[in-house]
Amino acid sequence: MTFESLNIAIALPEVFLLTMACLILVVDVYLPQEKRNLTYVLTQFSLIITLALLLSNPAETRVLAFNDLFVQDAMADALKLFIIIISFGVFVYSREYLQARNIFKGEFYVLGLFSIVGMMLMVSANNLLMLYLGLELLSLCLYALVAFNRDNGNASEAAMKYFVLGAIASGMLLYGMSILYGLSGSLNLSEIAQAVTNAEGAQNIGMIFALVFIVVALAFKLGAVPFHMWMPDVYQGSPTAVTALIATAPKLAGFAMIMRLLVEALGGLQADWQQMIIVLSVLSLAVGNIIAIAQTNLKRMLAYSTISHVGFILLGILAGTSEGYSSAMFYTISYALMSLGGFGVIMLMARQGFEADNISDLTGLNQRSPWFAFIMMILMLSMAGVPPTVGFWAKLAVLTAVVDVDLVWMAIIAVFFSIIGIFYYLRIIKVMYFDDAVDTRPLECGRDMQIALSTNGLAILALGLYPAALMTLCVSVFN
Amino acid sequence: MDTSVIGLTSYLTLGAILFSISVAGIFLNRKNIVVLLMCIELMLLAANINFIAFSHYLNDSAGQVFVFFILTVAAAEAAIGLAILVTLFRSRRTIDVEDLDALKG
Amino acid sequence: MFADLPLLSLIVWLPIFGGVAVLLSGDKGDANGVRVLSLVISIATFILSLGLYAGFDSSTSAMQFVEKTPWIPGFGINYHFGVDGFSMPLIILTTFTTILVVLAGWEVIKKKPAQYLAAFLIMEGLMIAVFAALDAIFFYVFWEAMLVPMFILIGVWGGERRVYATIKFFIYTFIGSVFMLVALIYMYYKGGSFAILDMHAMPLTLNEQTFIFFAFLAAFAVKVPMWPVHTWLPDAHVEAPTGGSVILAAIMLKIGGYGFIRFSMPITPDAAHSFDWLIIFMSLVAVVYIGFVALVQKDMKKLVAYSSIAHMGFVTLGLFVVFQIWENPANVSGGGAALAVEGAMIQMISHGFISGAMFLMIGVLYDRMHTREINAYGGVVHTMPIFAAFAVFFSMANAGLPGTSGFVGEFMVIIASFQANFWYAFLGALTLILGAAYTLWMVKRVFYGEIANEGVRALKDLNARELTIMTTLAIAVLILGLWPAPVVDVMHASVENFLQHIAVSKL
Amino acid sequence: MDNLYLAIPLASLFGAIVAGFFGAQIGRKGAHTVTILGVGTSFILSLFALNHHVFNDAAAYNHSVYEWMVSDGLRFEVGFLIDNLTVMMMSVVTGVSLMVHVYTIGYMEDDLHNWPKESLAGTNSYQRFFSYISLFTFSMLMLVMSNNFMQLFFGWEAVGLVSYLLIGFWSVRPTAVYANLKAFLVNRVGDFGFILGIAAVVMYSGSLDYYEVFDKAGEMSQQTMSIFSGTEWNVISVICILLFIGAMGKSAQMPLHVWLPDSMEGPTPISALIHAATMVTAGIFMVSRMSPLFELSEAALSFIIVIGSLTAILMGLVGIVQNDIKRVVAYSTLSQLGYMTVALGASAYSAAVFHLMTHAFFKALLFLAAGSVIIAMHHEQDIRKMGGLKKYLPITYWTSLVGSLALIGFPGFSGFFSKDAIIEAVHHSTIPGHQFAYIAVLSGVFITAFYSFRMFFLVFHGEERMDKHTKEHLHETPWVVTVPLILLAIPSVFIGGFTIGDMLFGDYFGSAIYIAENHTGLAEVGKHFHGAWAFVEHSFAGPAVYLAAAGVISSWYIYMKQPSIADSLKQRFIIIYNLLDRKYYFDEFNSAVFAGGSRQLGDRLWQVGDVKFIDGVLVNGSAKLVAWFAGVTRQLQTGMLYHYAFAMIIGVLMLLVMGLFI
Amino acid sequence: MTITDFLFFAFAGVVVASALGVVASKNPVHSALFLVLTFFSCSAIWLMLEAEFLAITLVLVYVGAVMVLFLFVVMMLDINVAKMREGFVSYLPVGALFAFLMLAIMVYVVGPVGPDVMSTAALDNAVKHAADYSNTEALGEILYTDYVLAFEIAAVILLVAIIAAISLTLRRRTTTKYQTPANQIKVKRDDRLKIIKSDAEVLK
Repeated sequence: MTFESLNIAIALPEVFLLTMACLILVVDVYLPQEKRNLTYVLTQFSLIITLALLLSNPAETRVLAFNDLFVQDAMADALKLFIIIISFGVFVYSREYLQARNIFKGEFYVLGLFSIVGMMLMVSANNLLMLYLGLELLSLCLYALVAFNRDNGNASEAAMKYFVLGAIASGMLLYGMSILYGLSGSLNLSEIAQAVTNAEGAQNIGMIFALVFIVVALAFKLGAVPFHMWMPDVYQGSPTAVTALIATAPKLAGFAMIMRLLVEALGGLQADWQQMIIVLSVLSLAVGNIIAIAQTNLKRMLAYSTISHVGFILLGILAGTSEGYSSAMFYTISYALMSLGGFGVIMLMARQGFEADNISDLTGLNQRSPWFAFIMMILMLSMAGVPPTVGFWAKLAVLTAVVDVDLVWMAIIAVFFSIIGIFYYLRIIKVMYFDDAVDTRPLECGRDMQIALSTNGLAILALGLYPAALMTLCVSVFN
Repeated sequence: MDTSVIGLTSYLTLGAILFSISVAGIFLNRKNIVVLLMCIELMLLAANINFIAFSHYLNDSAGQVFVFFILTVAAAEAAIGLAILVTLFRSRRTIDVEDLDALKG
Repeated sequence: MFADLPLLSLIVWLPIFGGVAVLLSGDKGDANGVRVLSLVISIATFILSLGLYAGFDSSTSAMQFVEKTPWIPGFGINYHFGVDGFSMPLIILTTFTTILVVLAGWEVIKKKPAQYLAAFLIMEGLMIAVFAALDAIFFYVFWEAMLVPMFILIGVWGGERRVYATIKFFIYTFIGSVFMLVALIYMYYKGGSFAILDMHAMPLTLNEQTFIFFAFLAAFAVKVPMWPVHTWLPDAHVEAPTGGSVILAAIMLKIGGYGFIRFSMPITPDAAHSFDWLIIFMSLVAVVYIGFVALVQKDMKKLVAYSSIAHMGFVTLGLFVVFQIWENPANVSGGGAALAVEGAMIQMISHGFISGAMFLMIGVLYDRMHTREINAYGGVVHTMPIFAAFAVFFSMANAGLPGTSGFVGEFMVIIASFQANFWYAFLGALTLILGAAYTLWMVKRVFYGEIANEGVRALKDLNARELTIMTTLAIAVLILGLWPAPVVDVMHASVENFLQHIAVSKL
Repeated sequence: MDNLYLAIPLASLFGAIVAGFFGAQIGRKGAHTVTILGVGTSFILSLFALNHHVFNDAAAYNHSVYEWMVSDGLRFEVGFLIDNLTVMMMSVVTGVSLMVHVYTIGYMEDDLHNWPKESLAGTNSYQRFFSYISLFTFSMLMLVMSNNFMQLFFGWEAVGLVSYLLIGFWSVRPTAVYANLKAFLVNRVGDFGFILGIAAVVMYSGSLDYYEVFDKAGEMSQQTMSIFSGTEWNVISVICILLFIGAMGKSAQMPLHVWLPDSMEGPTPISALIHAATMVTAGIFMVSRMSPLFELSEAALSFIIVIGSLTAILMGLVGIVQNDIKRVVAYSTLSQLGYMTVALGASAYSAAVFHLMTHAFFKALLFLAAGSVIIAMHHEQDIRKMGGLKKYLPITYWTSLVGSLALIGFPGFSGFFSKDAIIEAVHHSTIPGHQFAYIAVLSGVFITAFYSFRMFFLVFHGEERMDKHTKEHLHETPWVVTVPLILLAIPSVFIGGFTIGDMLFGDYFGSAIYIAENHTGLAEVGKHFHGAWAFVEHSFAGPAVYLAAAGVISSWYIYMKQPSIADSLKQRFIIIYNLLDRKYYFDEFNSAVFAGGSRQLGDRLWQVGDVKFIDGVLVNGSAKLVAWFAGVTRQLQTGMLYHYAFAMIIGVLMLLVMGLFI
Repeated sequence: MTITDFLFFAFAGVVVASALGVVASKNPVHSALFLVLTFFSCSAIWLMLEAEFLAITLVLVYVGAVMVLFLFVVMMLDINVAKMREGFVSYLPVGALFAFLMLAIMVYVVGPVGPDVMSTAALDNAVKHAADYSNTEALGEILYTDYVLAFEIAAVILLVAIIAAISLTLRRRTTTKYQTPANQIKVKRDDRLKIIKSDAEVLK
């Protein structure tokens, strides 16, 4: 083998980002606290360059690199694109939040960048090992970030829970991978796919056995019931900036992981994993929507709402058609955007010593800032799936995919639970618009935050008015 | 020499037993988080045994490479886990599993 | 001359963008500025919509003013507008009513007038789009989007229990519509198109039709609203600001009726046929049951809200009675079906005027006395004689007096339903008594008698703005009552086509 | 003639609009001038039409004015059918209306006293009143001139509306606003039947036009329809009975008569015009107009004759115990309407219409006279507080006498001819129920005479029972009041004798009224008819005249000669007295059962059905259920790490079992 | 039954027993020591599978570093041993039941009984390597070529662990007093003393 055969150019964005992360780590060590902004600027700068690198070299076909460990295809490009955009947004929103809490530290950005690298690797993995490493890189960074606000007991508790459960999940994933490796004799996804199709008789049982453990790990990563228990606690306990990071881009990586593992590698077992995902999906829809109603903490409510959205994403995946996958991808991307905006608003409202993470903290937002109340309303409506927001199209796409495979009853269950779900989104709008503000101070935040959040909200609306572009992108990925 | 009765399945069974023990341990341990972390190590060990056994019987070193990385990651994981544990202990003065219930509902 | 313009797009987007402009101009500056701007926009929209009438070819049932551009090619969803004899009158009703609503809130709404007016303008555009959309998803988007401004309107500018009312309103309607969405998706799956007219032609088995029919029913019955899913309406009406009540009663309810015409019946004629007894039953219950309930209301708005439910019962009765008209062996002439459908349509339009007027009337009183309790009034005629004259007039219209628009639809539907079954007409005609009873009893208690209290004594009669609104509506009610031919004529071809379509089984 | 016919109703409408909308601008004088001019024009033009049709024998005019709409091939039109029946009605309506207009100038002169000081509604009430009565004239003309059912219904309801407005004219009086609501609602009950009748007509004939419907009448009488499953009803009977229910409401037949006595809360000119002379006879007119239909249904006629007789006798009895001057006249009106209805039932349509006409004059006269008394008495209406008014109000006295004599059927007066014709027609009728009707109408004669003269004596003769203040101011009413009285008294005396020959037994109505071959009641009477004078002579052979005389004499005896008898009779027959005094408890029954019942029902439906069940159980219940469920399910999220892990393990096991074994 | 079989069963027995010991010990220190034992015997089993490098690594890295770290933390955090076993017995039946169920299913699939899942041709390739075969060399060869990306990422993961551990646990003791020269230099006159203008107060 030669250096050229590594085909390193394919992974240029990842390589660049990794390098920058290390560089920033070093730079940050020598920065005095009041110049910490440089770290932030550098971080964002690296993300922008990464984005440029990504866009400058789009995948025309499926290209392999690093001795088939790494793959670049349309799906990977698209997902990485959104991972970077969304992470960029998270960093914009969180700057002031971190400053107000004295945790505006270089480690946040370094770990953040490493987690982004982890996600990108997951998206581009073509090998069980790479998937595992990408996942661990992501997860370890997130574990650390959750506990980042060291003086906060809740954050530590959340980190501990996240860590333990995450470790169990990766243990299970490894167990499943080991069986899969044994039965197929390879770690390479395409070869596994070959082996799965060729498997017969008893081996099928083994494959399904492996599949169960893999599905569990995936379900954990996405937060599907009954592997969702970490989510509410972690969402609530983490500093909001970290919650925003956990709740958004990693879902895209999780989706990619599902695609790589279930569809590319275990596509032959579709009939089997479809059944399992149906169960997970229904449970997620039910549990997420119902428990969310009882929440008073906004972040926790969003966690349950996420669980219900995961139910929808799984709905698209279980359809098992390219329409289904593209709809799930569309859903995941829209969800990540909505969720980003939601946490952005929470961070917007938060100030020193005040987390603004209770639903009641949004009271009378329309009086304090009609514009951001409007943005939040759009976000909530989008989550509820009310047109003309992108959330509606996401639901429509997923439902269409499900109906297409003759699972009308699943569609009915989904809409039934989304009816229950609409209640808690409306409650947010209610407190913002209908109740009188207790705290009438105007919102203070930087221009960057205002622009980003407005763009975020309007993007939800714009994508709702003209979803065709994003939809076409998602569809083209799976053709 | 008698024929060997142990084969791949024996190793896999050992892995399965370890896995089950770790599962039981996670559920049964209600006090100390450190033990919880140990149980997780057991679970990883079970997967490792599987990988190595397969690697041996497949005559393919990829499995061993995987184990190598698992060990690396597990070490990193342990470090982070313990670091979180320390943070937790500092803020809560306890590492009882039962006391980790501020976040619920 | 209008054929060259994208008239429907203009009518839809002018108020929406106008509303956004009003919203952006904000509540900080001069409130009169935004009011005038809103008024200008609404009048301009109305004038444009008259272009629809002028350019309408009433000899054909085909869609007119059609605009079609791909919107979401992935799903074959088109930006597809067009009107026929059913939708065109309803669009004009919408544009007409919006002007009055903008006027009605003129100096009354002091809290964030820009947001208030913007909500109405945006809602106007959305409602027009609902009537004009020819693509099912396109329709659905507007259908749902329309809820949001209304939700905000009731919630922000509403009365005491506004939160309960508005959430109830939203969730009720949302529940209905999501099932419709599933049905639409199912048809897309079967037929590969979201175009409504394609759906009309799509063959469906009886089981499928039944499923789709009930999904649609969930959506439209809530909207109409039909008994027993009507309870959101009294709450929403009572709590909504005057303008909100007017739009709700005058237009939003019509969208339910329109839905039956555009979706349920042509797409699932066989299911509609087999379950027509159910709808007829629900309609008649609405007329009778709700009539009695209206009788005992203590809140004027609630009373009118219940009366709306009863009146809308005639719409659904008229629509679904056609199958039984055709089947009734005693009906030798075989006629009556078109009468029923046209009656239902006229009833919708007329109810738009009358219920709008009733709510505006209550609004006039509420603005002065800040109560809607019937008991708080008495002898208003002595202090507000002009207003009282309008009140009696509109009340009579509400009671279906000939010469007013309220009579036409009810008369047609009763006559037509007689041809299906004596008892349908019998129960339907009970509205003659009940409608008069609850409306006039209210009039008696509010307007007649001695001046009840100091509050009434201090009342001032209508100002010029209110007078304009009332006069306009009164003229509309009279014209439609004395010469409904122009309205009926534009729908003949469409009704004919509609009936021919649903007469043919899809099985 | 098109424009002429169109001008007749429009002239009145014009007056109404001007007086109504511009009352404040044109003032009182302007208002009464313009309306009187309008109605006067209508009247004169009606006379032209009368001349044109009756004396020049013009053919019936049947044209539509404009097409209201066409739907489903069914033409809804506004159009006129002018024939002898119509022109007579038009002339009567406009004539009486004109008189009432003039009379109103005097009656409403000091209307301001009837309003509270601050009432703005009172400021232009005078103009408004004129506007209303002109509007009424217009509506009534539309009703009678109609050539189709829709317009008929339009006029039908429009007169109801104006009646509603006028009864409640003094909107400050609780009794008035109660009465107008009651009147409207009871009429609506009739309309309910009426509209169903129209629906039936449309269904079986496919048209709303009179002539087209009449052409199909024969066909319809062959068809049956099923209302209750298993029973077959003759279509024409169903139609006729339904239409007649409408007539019962408008013409105040039992049990829908309850609104009429209360309607006396309105100003007296209204009572004369609407609730005596014109509107209440709309039902009679309608049935006569529909004679080609009614003639085909024995059942309907029988129903009509029974209802009519009950009304005639029972309402007359109530009249005996009334003390309000206007109420006595009102019950008398009810009773007379019963007579007309009986005539309809006996197929003597022309007799009914004839009585309608004569009644219009003498009853309007009586009402206006009563009004004159009321004006003179400063709005005192209790006859027990009057007496001996003869010397103060001579013109009123004499005209009242004329009216009363006409009412009781004094030989030679117009009422005599019409009433006797009815009695004779019933006598010769063959409709089932005619025997009962005959007895009823005969006893009615006695009763009528009794209560009419009871009132007459109590008001004009005997001791003066009014208070001193009133007495001092007693004087004859102004000319605008008395002139109409005189003008109405003339036809009250003469019109019967002049027209009986043509109207009843000639071919005056021609094709307007159709009588079936076998319904020979009136024809039998006609065989013995040899001129008006002979008719008077002939009447002495029958019992009616003697009964009337007996009535007058007994009332004189009881109320003038021996007033104590009245009291002792009252004590002896207290139960009957109470029954009559409470008007057979109709009002109590209605308010308890219908008004109270429906309010109670509404309340139940609302509170139990809507609030408790639909909202409470279904809507809020399911919301609460979900919330409760949410509260319970969130307990699963215990916060305990081992529970979370346990959930995952359960999940793994579940999926394992699913994947491997299912 | 060969000698290797015997060794396997012996070591496997120790593995299982000490794993149970990890779970069931009262004292976390004991648990940690049991875990060490588990690793040791496991390493022996790996040796039987000819994974010499990993076997050594397990002992060196795991036992030598990670377990020491565990013990260190256990000792550092002052843990009340007496409370450790509370609830253990009462939850034992449920825990054991589920663990057993899990075990049953797993053994059913991968174990010697049940469907013959693991009998593929590929899994029959076990080769006894020659004595001079270097497992380490074989691994090293692919580790730096085929798996170079993974290797780099593993390095990053370790870096992350370092960063995380430091940032989470490193703290300046607030109780220790120390000077910050930078702050001392930066201080201005106004920070130290503020002159407030106030009106003269007259005592009453």
